[in-house]
Amino acid sequence: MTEFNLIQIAIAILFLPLVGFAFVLFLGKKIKSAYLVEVGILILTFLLTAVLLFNKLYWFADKNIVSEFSWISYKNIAVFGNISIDLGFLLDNLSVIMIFTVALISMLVHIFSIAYMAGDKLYNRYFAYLGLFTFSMSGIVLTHNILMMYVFWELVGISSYLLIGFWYEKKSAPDAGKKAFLVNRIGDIGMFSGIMMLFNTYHTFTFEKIFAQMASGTLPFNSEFWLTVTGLLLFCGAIGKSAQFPLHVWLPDAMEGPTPVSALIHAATMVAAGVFLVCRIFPMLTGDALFIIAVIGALSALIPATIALTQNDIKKVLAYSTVSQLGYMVMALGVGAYKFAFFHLITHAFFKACLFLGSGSVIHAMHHEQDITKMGGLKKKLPLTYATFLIASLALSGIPLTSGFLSKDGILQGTFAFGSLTGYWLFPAVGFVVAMLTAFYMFRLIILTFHGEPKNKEKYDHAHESPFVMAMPLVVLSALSIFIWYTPNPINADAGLFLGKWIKTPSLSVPQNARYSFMKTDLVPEGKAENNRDISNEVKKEGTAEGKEVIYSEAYTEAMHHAHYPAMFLSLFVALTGIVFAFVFYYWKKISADKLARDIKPFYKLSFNKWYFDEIYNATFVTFTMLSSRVLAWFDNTIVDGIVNGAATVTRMISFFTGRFDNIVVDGLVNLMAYLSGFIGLVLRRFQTGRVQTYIVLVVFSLVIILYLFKTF
Amino acid sequence: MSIYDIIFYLFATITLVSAFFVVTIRNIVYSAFFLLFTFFGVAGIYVILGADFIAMVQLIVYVGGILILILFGVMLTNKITNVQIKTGTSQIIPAAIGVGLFAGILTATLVNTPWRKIDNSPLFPTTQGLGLMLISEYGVVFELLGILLLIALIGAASLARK
Amino acid sequence: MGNFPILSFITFLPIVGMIIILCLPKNQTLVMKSITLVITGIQVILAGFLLYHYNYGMGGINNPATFQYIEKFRWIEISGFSWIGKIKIDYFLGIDGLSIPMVLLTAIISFVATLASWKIDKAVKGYFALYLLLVTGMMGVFVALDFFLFYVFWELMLLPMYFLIGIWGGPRREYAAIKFFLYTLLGSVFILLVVIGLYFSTMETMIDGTKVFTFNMLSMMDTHNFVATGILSPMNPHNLRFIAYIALFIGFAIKIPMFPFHTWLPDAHVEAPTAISVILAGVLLKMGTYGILRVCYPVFPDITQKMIWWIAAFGMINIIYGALCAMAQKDFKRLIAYSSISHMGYVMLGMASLNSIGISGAVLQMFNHGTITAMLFIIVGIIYDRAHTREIDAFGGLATQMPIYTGFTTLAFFAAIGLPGLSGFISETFVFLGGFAFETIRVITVISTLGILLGAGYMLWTLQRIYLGTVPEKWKVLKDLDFREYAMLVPLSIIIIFLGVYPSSMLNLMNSSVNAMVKFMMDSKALYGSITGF
Amino acid sequence: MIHIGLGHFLFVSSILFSLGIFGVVTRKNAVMVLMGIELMLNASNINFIAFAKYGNFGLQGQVMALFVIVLAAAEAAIALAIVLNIYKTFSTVNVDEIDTLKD
Repeated sequence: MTEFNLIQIAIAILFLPLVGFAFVLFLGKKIKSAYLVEVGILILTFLLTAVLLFNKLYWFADKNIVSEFSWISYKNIAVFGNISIDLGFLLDNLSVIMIFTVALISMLVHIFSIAYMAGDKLYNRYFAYLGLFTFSMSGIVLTHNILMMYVFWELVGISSYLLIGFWYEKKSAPDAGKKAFLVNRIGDIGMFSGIMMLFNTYHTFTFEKIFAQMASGTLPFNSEFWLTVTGLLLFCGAIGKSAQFPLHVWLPDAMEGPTPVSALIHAATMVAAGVFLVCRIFPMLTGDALFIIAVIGALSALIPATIALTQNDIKKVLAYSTVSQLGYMVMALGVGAYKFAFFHLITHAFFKACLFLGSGSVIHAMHHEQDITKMGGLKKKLPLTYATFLIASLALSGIPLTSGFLSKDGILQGTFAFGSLTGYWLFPAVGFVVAMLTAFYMFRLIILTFHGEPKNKEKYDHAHESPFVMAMPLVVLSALSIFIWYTPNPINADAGLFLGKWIKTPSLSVPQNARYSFMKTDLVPEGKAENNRDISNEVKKEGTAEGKEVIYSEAYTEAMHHAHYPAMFLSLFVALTGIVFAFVFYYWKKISADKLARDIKPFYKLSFNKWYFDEIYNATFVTFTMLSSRVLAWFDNTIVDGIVNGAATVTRMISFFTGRFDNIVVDGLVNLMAYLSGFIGLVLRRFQTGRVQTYIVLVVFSLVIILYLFKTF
Repeated sequence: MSIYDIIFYLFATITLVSAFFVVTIRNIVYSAFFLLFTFFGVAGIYVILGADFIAMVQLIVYVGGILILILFGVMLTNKITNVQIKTGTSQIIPAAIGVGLFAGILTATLVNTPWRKIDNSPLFPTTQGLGLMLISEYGVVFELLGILLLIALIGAASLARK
Repeated sequence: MGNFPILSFITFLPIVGMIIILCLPKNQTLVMKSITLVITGIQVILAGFLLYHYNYGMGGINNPATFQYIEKFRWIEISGFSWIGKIKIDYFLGIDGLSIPMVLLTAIISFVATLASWKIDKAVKGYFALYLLLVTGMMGVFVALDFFLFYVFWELMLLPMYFLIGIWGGPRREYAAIKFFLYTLLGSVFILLVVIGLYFSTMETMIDGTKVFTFNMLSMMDTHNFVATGILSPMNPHNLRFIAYIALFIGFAIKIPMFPFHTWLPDAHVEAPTAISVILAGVLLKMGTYGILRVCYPVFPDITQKMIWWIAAFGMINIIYGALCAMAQKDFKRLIAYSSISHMGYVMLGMASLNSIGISGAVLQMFNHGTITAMLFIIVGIIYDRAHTREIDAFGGLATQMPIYTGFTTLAFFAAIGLPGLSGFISETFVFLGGFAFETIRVITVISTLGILLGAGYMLWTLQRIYLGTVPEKWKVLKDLDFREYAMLVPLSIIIIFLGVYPSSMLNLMNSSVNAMVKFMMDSKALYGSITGF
Repeated sequence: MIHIGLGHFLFVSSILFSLGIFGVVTRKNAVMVLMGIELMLNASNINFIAFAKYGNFGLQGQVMALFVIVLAAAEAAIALAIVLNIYKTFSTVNVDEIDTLKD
């Protein structure tokens, strides 16, 4: 396997789903089983990603493979000089692990959908859209430049729009799709502005070149402030796509789409793209930017977690949980725990996909009943679903021996260390609270769905375990929620290859004094600050080559070490507390949940109504836009057009008066002239004999006169 | 006075005198015959000017064609048996004054114009040159004239048939 | 083929077709339609030929030597009036990177619009005769390099348009036609004034060394040709260049149409028959921006530099105002008309950037808007043909009833909101990147990005209201596309996708010209400074 | 004595032309009017050919003369046809009696 082979594989991975999309879209009507082609292509794609993953990690673990070609190029133009907008691939450990995850989950969702979507009248179209989505998502992951990322970013948005609105005959589905797309677009505007800033400064879109120039001291508008702003603008894209506060409102609505879609797009892959973006641009984020990112992440972790406590729709609970977990990852990135954020991204993708597919299985069994208050006791009817759901829930709650425990613990450890170094203890506090809330609402969900007495007897009786194609993905995904795939040591993630060797925090390109204090490179002695940038550049090369951590200061490593066990035990404690509370409330029913809800009614209503975000946005932004559009249309029709028509009316009035004037005065003159000429004509008439010959005589005379006048002698 | 000059004066006299009779004589048939002499005279002038081909065309078309046509016209529109063949004139005096003045002013102009003097170039046959020009440089015009003649033929026929 | 007058041919071929159609008896409608189709088809082929032999390296703009397919000879020459000297008007055609995309666009759109006119059944002879005359006028505007000739073509296209809207239009056709006519005529008057003013301010040196007044646009761009005392000459300290620029700009802006001169557009679109809407949006609007790039910029580079902020600001207003107005419309066609206004704002914003990226984006956006909006109007036409209403709220769920039609609609809508992979994205991106790079209009550019959001808003909302949901009972009779409609939509879709994936094909075409333009503007900054300095 | 030159020919042609006009103007018979026109055409032809010789135009003058002759033939044919028609309508060819143009 050469690097070139890997690139070829990557190209195949990217374009195979597109081929599938085109095939199924155009031939889906004629060939009933066209979807099988799409599923086959996805299985092939998955195998290719497996080959890619193995070879990349085995042979080129420390190398970034880049391949590019020029898409649009300009030579020697004013302002910019030479510009080449390149398209290309960047295969680093980050992208190959991510693409593997995407392909795996996509394949499982395809297989799951075969049974889940059976009987839908647009069955083939559904698979076509899934193919389009997989293509777009692969693009985001594999690309080496920000513009192409934006391109696929939008494509992902559109395929998400199509899939959310898949059941377009329901009004709510297209509404949700539209909302998702528009809310995403708000974030994209920010992201695009950031891209404009980058391009304006560096005249390239390629990450590596941007970081290299940045490391050598070129900054947007030559100021660290604007670098922060650029980073935050790019992060806006992530806010939209990863449904972070305050743009998280679209994700719960997006559950209008088919459940496998929710699993693929709105839990595992697309929403993770935002986090992936932040990972990609991590080297250019300043300390200030990271801090704001951490704050947004913390808010996004906390608020949806409180909302999830009271929701009754099984998918809504999972959706808010997703937002909350994404907030976790973003917060982790914000506090500098890069590795753990990405780790959590991967583990979360598997167990959240498992949960969603599990919920899909439940919904399928219950004939599209989604309200958990109407379920119950399904444990006996759906034993396999229950088992996998439980494993995934344990992972989500952060119980030992699961992958979730490792990654979540890592994040909490990171926030803990951050708190101890900077004094912002609020982040670990939020982290632990959310961990507890997560454990609580997940077990509330499990208890209400699978335990207790069935509330809807009729549907319960008809419920049956899902067929093999639906069960298989559940088993695979729940298996992947076990720690063993990532590290041999169930309490120390660093022991495994995943974090120990493959995933490393990239070295920063940000000027030293704009970083977090603990991320300043220690290798540079005090007093030689002016050389900082050059040295950090060298460090980057050497550091990656030897696999040494040089990003963080000694103090940070120390703090992380100290934070490990406290964070672990504390997180375990809060998770167990949450689970116990869930049992107390819903299983043993020692405390009535309803009574508690009544006692703290304002809080309950706030949570139940999702903090009124939708209502507030509707009342402000949407109303404002609609109102201004109405007002402007009125203005356009009445005022602008009115002026035009008014001008016409005035002209007509003037023309009326001039018409009268014309009739009486001017026409009078004309008539006078007419009489005069009539009189003259009476005289001249005598010359009008009607005979050509007379005329000719006159002509001859005139000719003589003219010739005489113009004589040359 | 060379022979060339004599011939010129001869033809000029024939032309002008017979033209004068054409426009003054009252009998229309005589007029037509004098027109024949005018055409001959003009043809002679062409020859003097070295336009041999045009002179031949003048004879063939004018004398052979147009004149005959005119004679036919005379025959068809006058009953020859009648003495009506003499035709009247009108407005002779204003016409004479006007035309006299016109001729005078033209003559004055051409006398007073400083014509460029070019030596008599040697005469040479023109037929080949004309032929080449008609099919090359003036090819389109030539074709158009052909069409025109066709149209005139059809038009004349249809007009006369009415 | 070196001397073959291909530009004259492509321009006047429709006139030939018109004459043939006028000679045909009235009831031969199919023959007339076929002739029009063949003529516009030949135009497409000729445009393809132009493209094939186009030299990518030659810039054009102000240098006659780098124009291509030049045809130049004296058209009108009158000598003898002592106070004017010699009047001379050249027949001067040529294309460069600015015009060739427009020529291609005109050919393609004319062809497609011919197909869209297929169902015309009222006074077919007159319709197609006028239609072909219109095509000549449009093509002529894009290839003329003599200002007088340009103006002649500009006016030539106005008249058939008036009749095409006024006779074959909808219920309020007379109102719309007169509004269109008067508005455009007002613009023409402004342009004519400036044409005359420029004529008396520029003198061209002939081969024999004499100087004569000239209408040649390229001569007007060279400061050496200005007469010191001319009213529009920069050397004249009391010159009226500023006023002339405003007048000329308004003349072109009416055609764009720029806020606040835009109100003729929705009316004209709503009343015009489908094919004419397609032409109107696809080609006619481009004439405004093309005129600004071709004339305003190089002839008045000094004033342009001063006014650049305003151009960008009006571009921004167009983008946002148009989008918001579109959102409130209830008539499908009116909505598309307003979206057109919004999209033309991007062109203005890109032009204002004065750098290669932005201007490339603007020209590309002109082409893309031409194809995308043409497609949108065809889509409106198709539904109007079937349902005889355009009320958005009257529809719903057409996706079930007409899936293929909905597929094309979705493509066009997504292209209009700038989805990557489709052509609109690249041009919008370039416009923004270019605008952002120019410090004067940076803030405006950032505000304008809101247009992306608003555009997506009204487009998706419309998509939802018409195509998604359940089908009302009365629309269960609607049929999906027929062959003719495929023939219109498929080529446009292919262009949209092709340019989305491989925009270089079009960008390379205009690259040299755009660079030449930018260089010219940069150089002229210093040049005009030195002229007006003393 | 002056050598025969351009002036002489032009003089002949101008007199011939004047006579032609005189004929057109004075004669009443339409056929006579036609003869006058023929005279005028001949006069112009003399001009063409004279200029062709004394000017520097090569044979172009002669070609023009040829065209004039052709046109004259066509004109004569048409004119006589018209005259015949007039004769049928008005039973006269006297042009002073045909003055419907007056009304």
